[in-house]
Amino acid sequence: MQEPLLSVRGLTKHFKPTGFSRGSIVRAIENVSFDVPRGKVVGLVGESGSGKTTIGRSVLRLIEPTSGEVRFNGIDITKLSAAQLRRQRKSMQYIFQDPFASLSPRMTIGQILTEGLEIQHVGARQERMQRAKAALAAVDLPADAFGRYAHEFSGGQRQRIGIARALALGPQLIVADEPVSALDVSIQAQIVNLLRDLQIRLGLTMLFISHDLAVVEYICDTVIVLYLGRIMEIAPSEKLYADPRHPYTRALLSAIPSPDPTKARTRQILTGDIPSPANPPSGCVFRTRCPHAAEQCAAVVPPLEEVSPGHFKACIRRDVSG
Amino acid sequence: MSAAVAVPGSSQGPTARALGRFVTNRLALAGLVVLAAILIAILTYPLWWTYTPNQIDLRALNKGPSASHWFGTDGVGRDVFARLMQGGRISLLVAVTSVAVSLVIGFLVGAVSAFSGGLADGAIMRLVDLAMTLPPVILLLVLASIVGTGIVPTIAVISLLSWPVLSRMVRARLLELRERDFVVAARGMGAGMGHLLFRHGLPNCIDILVVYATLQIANAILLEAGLSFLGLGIAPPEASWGNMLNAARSTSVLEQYVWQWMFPGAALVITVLAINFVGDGLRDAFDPRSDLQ
Amino acid sequence: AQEQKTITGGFDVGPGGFQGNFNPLAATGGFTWLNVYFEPLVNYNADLTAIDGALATEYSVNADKTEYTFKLAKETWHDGKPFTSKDVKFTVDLAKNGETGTVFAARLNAVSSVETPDERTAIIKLSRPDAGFLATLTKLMILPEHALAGTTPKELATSTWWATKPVGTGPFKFKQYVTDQYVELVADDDYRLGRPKVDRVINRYFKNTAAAVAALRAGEIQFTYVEPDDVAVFKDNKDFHVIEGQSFVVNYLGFNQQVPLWKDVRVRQAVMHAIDRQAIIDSLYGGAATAANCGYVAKQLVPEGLNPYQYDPAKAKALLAEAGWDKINGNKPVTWLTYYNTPQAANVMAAVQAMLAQVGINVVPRVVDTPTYNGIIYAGNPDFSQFPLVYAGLQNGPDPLGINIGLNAAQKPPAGANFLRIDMPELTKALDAALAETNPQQLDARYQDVCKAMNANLPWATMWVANRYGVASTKLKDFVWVPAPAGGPYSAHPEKWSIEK
Amino acid sequence: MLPYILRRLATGLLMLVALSMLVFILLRLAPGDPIDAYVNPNVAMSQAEMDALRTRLGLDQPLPIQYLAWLQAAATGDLGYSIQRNGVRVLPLVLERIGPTILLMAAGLAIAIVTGIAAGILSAVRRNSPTDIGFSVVAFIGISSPAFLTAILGLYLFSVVLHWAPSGGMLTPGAPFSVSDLLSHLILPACLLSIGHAALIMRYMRASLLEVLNQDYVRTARAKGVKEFWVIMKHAVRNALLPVVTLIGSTIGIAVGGAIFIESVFNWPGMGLLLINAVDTRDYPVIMGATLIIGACVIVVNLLTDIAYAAVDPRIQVA
Amino acid sequence: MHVAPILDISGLKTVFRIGGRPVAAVQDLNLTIAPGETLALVGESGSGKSVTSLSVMGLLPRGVGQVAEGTILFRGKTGLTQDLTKLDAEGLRQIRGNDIAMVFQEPMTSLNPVYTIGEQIAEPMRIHLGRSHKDAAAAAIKLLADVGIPDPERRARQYPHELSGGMRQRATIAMALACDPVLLIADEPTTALDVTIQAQILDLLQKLQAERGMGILFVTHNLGVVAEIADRVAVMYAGRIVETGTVAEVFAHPRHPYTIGLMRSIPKLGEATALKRQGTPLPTIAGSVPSLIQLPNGCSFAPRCPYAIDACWADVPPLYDTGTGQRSRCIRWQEV
Ligand SMILES: Nc1ncnc2c1ncn2[C@@H]1O[C@H](COP(=O)(O)OP(=O)(O)OP(=O)(O)O)[C@@H](O)[C@H]1O
Ligand SMILES: Nc1ncnc2c1ncn2[C@@H]1O[C@H](COP(=O)(O)OP(=O)(O)OP(=O)(O)O)[C@@H](O)[C@H]1O
Ligand SMILES: [Mg+2]
Ligand SMILES: [Mg+2]
Repeated sequence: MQEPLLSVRGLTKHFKPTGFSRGSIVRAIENVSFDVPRGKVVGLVGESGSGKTTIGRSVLRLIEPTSGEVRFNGIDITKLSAAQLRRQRKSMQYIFQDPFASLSPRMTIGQILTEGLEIQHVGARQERMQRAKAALAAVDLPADAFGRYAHEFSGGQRQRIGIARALALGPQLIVADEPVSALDVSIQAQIVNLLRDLQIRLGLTMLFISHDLAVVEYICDTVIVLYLGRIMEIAPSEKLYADPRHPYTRALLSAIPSPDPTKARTRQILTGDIPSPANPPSGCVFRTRCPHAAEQCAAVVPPLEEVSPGHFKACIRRDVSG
Repeated sequence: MSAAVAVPGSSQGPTARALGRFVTNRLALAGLVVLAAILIAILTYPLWWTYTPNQIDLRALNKGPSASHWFGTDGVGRDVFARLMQGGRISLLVAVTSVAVSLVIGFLVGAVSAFSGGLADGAIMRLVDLAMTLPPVILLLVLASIVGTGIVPTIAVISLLSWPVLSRMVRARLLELRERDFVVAARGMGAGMGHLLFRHGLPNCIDILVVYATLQIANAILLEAGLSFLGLGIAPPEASWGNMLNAARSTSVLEQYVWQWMFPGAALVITVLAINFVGDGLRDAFDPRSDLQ
Repeated sequence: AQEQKTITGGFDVGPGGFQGNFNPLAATGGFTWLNVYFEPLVNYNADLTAIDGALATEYSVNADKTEYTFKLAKETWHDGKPFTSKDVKFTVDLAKNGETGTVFAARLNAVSSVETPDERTAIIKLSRPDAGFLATLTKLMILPEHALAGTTPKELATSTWWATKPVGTGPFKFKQYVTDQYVELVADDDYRLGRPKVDRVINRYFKNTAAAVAALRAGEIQFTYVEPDDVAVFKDNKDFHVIEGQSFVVNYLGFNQQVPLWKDVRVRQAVMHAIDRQAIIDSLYGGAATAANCGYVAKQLVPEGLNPYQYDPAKAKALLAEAGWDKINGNKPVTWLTYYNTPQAANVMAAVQAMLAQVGINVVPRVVDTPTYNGIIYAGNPDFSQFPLVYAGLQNGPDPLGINIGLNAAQKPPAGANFLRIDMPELTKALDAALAETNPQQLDARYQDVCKAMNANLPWATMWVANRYGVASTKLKDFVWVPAPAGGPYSAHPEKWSIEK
Repeated sequence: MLPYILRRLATGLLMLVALSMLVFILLRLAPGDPIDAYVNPNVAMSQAEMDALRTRLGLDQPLPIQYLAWLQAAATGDLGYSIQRNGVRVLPLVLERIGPTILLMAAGLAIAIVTGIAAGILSAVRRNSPTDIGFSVVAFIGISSPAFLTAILGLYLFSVVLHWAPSGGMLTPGAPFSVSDLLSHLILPACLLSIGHAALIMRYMRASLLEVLNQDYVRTARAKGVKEFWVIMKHAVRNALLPVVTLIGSTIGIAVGGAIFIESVFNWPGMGLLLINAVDTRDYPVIMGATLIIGACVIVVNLLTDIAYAAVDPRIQVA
Repeated sequence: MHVAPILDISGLKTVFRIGGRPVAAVQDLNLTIAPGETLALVGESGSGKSVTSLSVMGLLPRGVGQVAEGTILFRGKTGLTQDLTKLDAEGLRQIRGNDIAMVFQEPMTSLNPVYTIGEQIAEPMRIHLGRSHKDAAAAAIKLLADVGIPDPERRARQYPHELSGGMRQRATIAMALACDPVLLIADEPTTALDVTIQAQILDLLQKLQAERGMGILFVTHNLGVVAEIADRVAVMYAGRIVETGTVAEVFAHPRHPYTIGLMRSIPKLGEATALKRQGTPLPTIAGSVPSLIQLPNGCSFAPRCPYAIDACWADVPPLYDTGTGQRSRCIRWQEV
């Protein structure tokens, strides 16, 4: 089997309290391991605060992971020097959740798109313009967008610009952090289609972060379900939707409101809130909200077990995960 | 496919549009007109004004405003109007240059501190704290001996005194900016310090810099006045607005010869107000988002 | 209780003041005020024309001017202890001891011993005649041995006694000092010349002359020194009485002899001719100054036939041309250093600068504070280019020999204060002759010689002696204030001061 | 909380040592020493006499030795003697000045805060109205008036012309202490001192309130039916105050050593007057002592500001 | 049976001054809400949902936006029907928070950070019901319990930043319910929340409505949420209502191409995998919402509409009554 483009092992990130703020260490992600094979899309889902962004940024070393290794093309990027890393950055790009915050309000679209090329000293000015225009075309934006500012575009268009910026550098890996969450439904689908299309056309490898299981389904090959910084379940997407094994995954799926008023409501509503990652429950972190929690759940950190080929779950209650 | 949301004037370039925004701001325009009038008067006065600033006339001391001396004469019979004009040249030159220099220092120190973070940040900020704790009189005293009088030393002294506050403000702003997505994006593309400083830091500090600059201009002119107490600043009899205001230290000038300090005082206030309005206008004009309002 | 009569004044405002220092041994000014509660052996009269007895009722000098005998007045210290000749000896010894922080040590160098044959007699013996000895004694406040003998001289330098409970013999007793605010004195009931007419005298401190003037006009104080500029406000006001007097300070443009600019006397003459001193006196001083053609302006000291150096720009130009000023310096700026920072001085300097510019001498004033000025001119290894020309003043009275220290070739630093390194044999000779003159009748002639030498050699371009002003409320009666340099000393008889309700 | 304060104070101590060293070096670089200041140039003194005085004061020692001696003494709380004021110990001299300075500062700042904030609120609420523009113009006149001019003008107007207030000092000389006497001396300098600060506070308050007025929670308050007055005063102003607190904090820091003009014109026996007198006379020990105490005040005030900030804003925790 | 509506908006037009020109953000808008009824207002971002709710509340940004035409008749607790557009500021203030309450989208920013939760909930009761501090505080704790916050005494003393997003939104709901309003306007109350929390909040709102019988104007852009919570729905596009009807009708037989597009573009669980296998893209509505400054002449949806014909560009279509209580602003409603 081919070596995966991205291979994450034992990734952990703890945020230490700084300056003013008291409080204990925030265990944002704990011992996370997964692979992203070349040309595939891996989805990362979970509720707010579950550590999706932290993983996404650690993987690109936009924040320094506390421990663990991140192999990109076989190189452990956590060990690179600042200069080496800067060179690597060309081949790994990030797409942001918020299309408003991720584009500088004071730069024209042209400046935004050529920024990366300039930083990486790619080509001459003319060539950079060329590449930026090509990227703009690839996301279906008119060329006259070049001289305008971000605020003159709608949310969907802005997200396209964000995508174009990532594409302009010709990366191998893209980490897309909730690229459609902030968009209207009608636009969401446009962007998902676009990303899917680009991914196939350019053979991109992608880590696709979302809190919306429904969106992830269309674009991802594999889905990782995250809860409080731990992986609950990993499965190929068909399997996950057809046969979710972890109680959390199932709760998540059932909480999605169905746009069909006639459908009988058999919702399973989770009680309570996500515990604080500064003070996570012992054992299985989900046990405080889990309808199936048993006594031993508090004692053992459930290991990630393979339940069928490529399908892993971290739950010791084999009896209920049917 | 879909067209961008059209905004009036979006067909012009960014500079033209900034200009467009500026000219629609009435207060800013008024400020600009006043400022331009002052500048033109200051620059051209030798061409149309009979008196020169240092021409003494011991027979016409302390004369009030009249047809020949619009703003009266001072304690050695020099024409107050001519001195006001000449003083304007010096004061504005000193103020504008020193503000520019302290803007550069303050911005660079604050921005480098914010973007480098960690130990470097701590060390730089402690130095800034130290600079702020030091009473300015002492610094002035030393600088007085090292640099002496004249325009360049004055500019140097004023610049050196004023940057720490600015660098704190810049740092605070950029610490927040550093975590913003578009800056993270730039770092994600491998941006180094220089890029972050000038492509992101600078444009996003414009408002701070403009507000600081407008307030500091007044301050610099006043500081220059204060310097002459310590044998610094602009050497007499060269006129500056600060020097002229200083004349009010004498009770008789303060009470009896009000024109000797009222006019420079008024000139200072009017200039500062005009600069402030222009500054506000510029800040808005530089902000592409203000179209939306 | 009966309303206390109080005189409040700004006695330490202006150039004669010496705020905040209470140790008379260290005083270089502020004698007007010190004399309200301390007394010297001898003192100038209020016209500053003669030195009369103070604590000494009379004094005599032997023929070779080496022995001074003082008959002492009967007086008690403020704490009731009697004043005796022991106190005189104690004070002189203390003043000669450098450890006390005294500024008299060098000036009392000539004193070899003090003898006290009885309680009311003190004899001071000198190792050599010293023409300035009596003038020095006027500044030496006599101190109580009984109160200070227990303190070592070294401790005295930093003792709080001076500012908390000093004991003197003067008409008023020290009551309290409120730091940087005021000093309060109360009448000494058994003062030998009669109990003072008022109960209290308060000396208020002002950092700023303008603030003192405000307090005066607000009626909060009854007297203060004022800048000449401010006089106009009071001149025609019936509530105030303007006191005008000579400053005894000659203002001059000092030529630094260590720079090549002024070697040629014609250049110095040109400076004199270029400046219209009379116009400046008339307009900027309102006539209240006397033009000086040498270091003196007092009639008896100024000989006939001095060169008046009339204002004559053409002549100045001609002189400069002769001297080759173009080659010496030409139009290059010459720093003109001064410590005078009053608005009036600024005007005067502007006028002088404009006048010099007319003849082609380009001077650029640099105004610094006094310590900076002294720091520059008295530097151990001075940078002469920092003060090629100074604008300064030097005391020329009441002891006319005050100018010796700045002009005598022997007084070049470190020995004296001839910081311009003036070395003009004729002048030095004239000064030495005056110093050595033991015959009082001959003294004026000697001083006239000094004046002549100055007028011919022009070590300085002497400008004028200006008047100084104090303003007193007309409520004050029998109030004596004299604008003497460094604030006196002179006999002001504070016990006679009174105030109307 | 306590460890945090201790940590801040410890860094503060290091800062003070650095400050003292810096001031020491700067002072020696400055022209003129205490003896130069002593000499009246009109009444010349010989250099030999001056040098004798220098030797007595130890000013002829090598600089590092002088500094170390000073530091060693300072560590035991001995800041030495004033050179120009005979026998006065520096520490009590300086400490004596803190009270009056704080009094003047507190009064001035209180006036500045009240008027500045009130004007800022009015300006923001009536944005772009004549009131707003009027306040802005007044504020800019305040900002661009030289301190010495306002001080002297104020003195003349209110003391000499109108006789509303005494012309200076902190208490009537020789009179027994009374609070009303103190207040009558305090009010004028405090008002004059407040002008510049009030103008600055007003500008910041206005900007900050405009920002806050756009916040969602202000709309929420309106949606609850809160009266407009209370929407502003209760919901908006308190939040808008947060950045102003920082401004005020840094103002206090600067002001502790800074009201030099007001203090010297009104002869207010505060730190500013002490420092400027000491600088005028190059009274090294007093300058060192005063800067040290001012520095300490600034550090403490900064700490207090941070704690105050945390008190006004529940989101900030001082740990 | 016909119950008199508590809210009856007719011909509402709200304009904003943008760049000096008045621009209609909402126009020609008619709505009614009966007591105890939930009306969902759906539409994409910028379609005018919030402007509609703010117009009712009288909270349009002053000097920028104002109601230009139309009436908003509201029957409050007193039974008196008033036109809110005619009321003065004081009259409106007395209704706000008392008769009509509002829950905002952003639980993070719509609570005042410097006051405790309890204080903020108690405030409207003190204002409108004249309760004492103590009473109101006690009532606030009870309300917190009602909206399902455990340990309400402790929470009441906490500040907003100490609560999670879900809890904060519950707190704002408690605040809105404080005076037992007749009408609750909920402007996207769950958009910022996680699905699991959203489910909790929707449940809560349904429960509370059942208990208290208030009318709800529920603003959302999520059709799934509409299906769960609303009785009737109004779909907005570019400032106008393009379709209304009961939820059952509209979802079963949408009569406007925009509604259809909207419904199709919602990813449905389990179906995307099939699409992906076939290589078909997700269904979308092409283009994006037009700018209000440059609305097309006729039907504003025409540029994006697959059914558009020349006639669509001529005039703004009226709301056609489809006869089943459903209305559609499409001239081809019968064909779609
Ligand atoms: N810079 C930081 N300092 C401290 N804690 C942080 C920091 N960044 C994130 N965290 C904490 O780490 C945890 C994971 O955060 P993260 O942003 O990765 O979550 P997420 O899954 O992306 O959530 P969302 O869906 O809200 O974006 C959260 O509890 C968050 O509070
Ligand atoms: N304060 C304002 N100034 C100018 N225009 C405004 C203002 N508020 C809203 N608008 C305009 O009114 C239109 C409708 O906005 P509204 O906020 O009602 O949209 P919405 O449907 O609530 O969208 P969202 O789902 O994003 O909340 C938008 O085009 C917007 O630009
Ligand atoms: Mg995230
Ligand atoms: Mg909205």
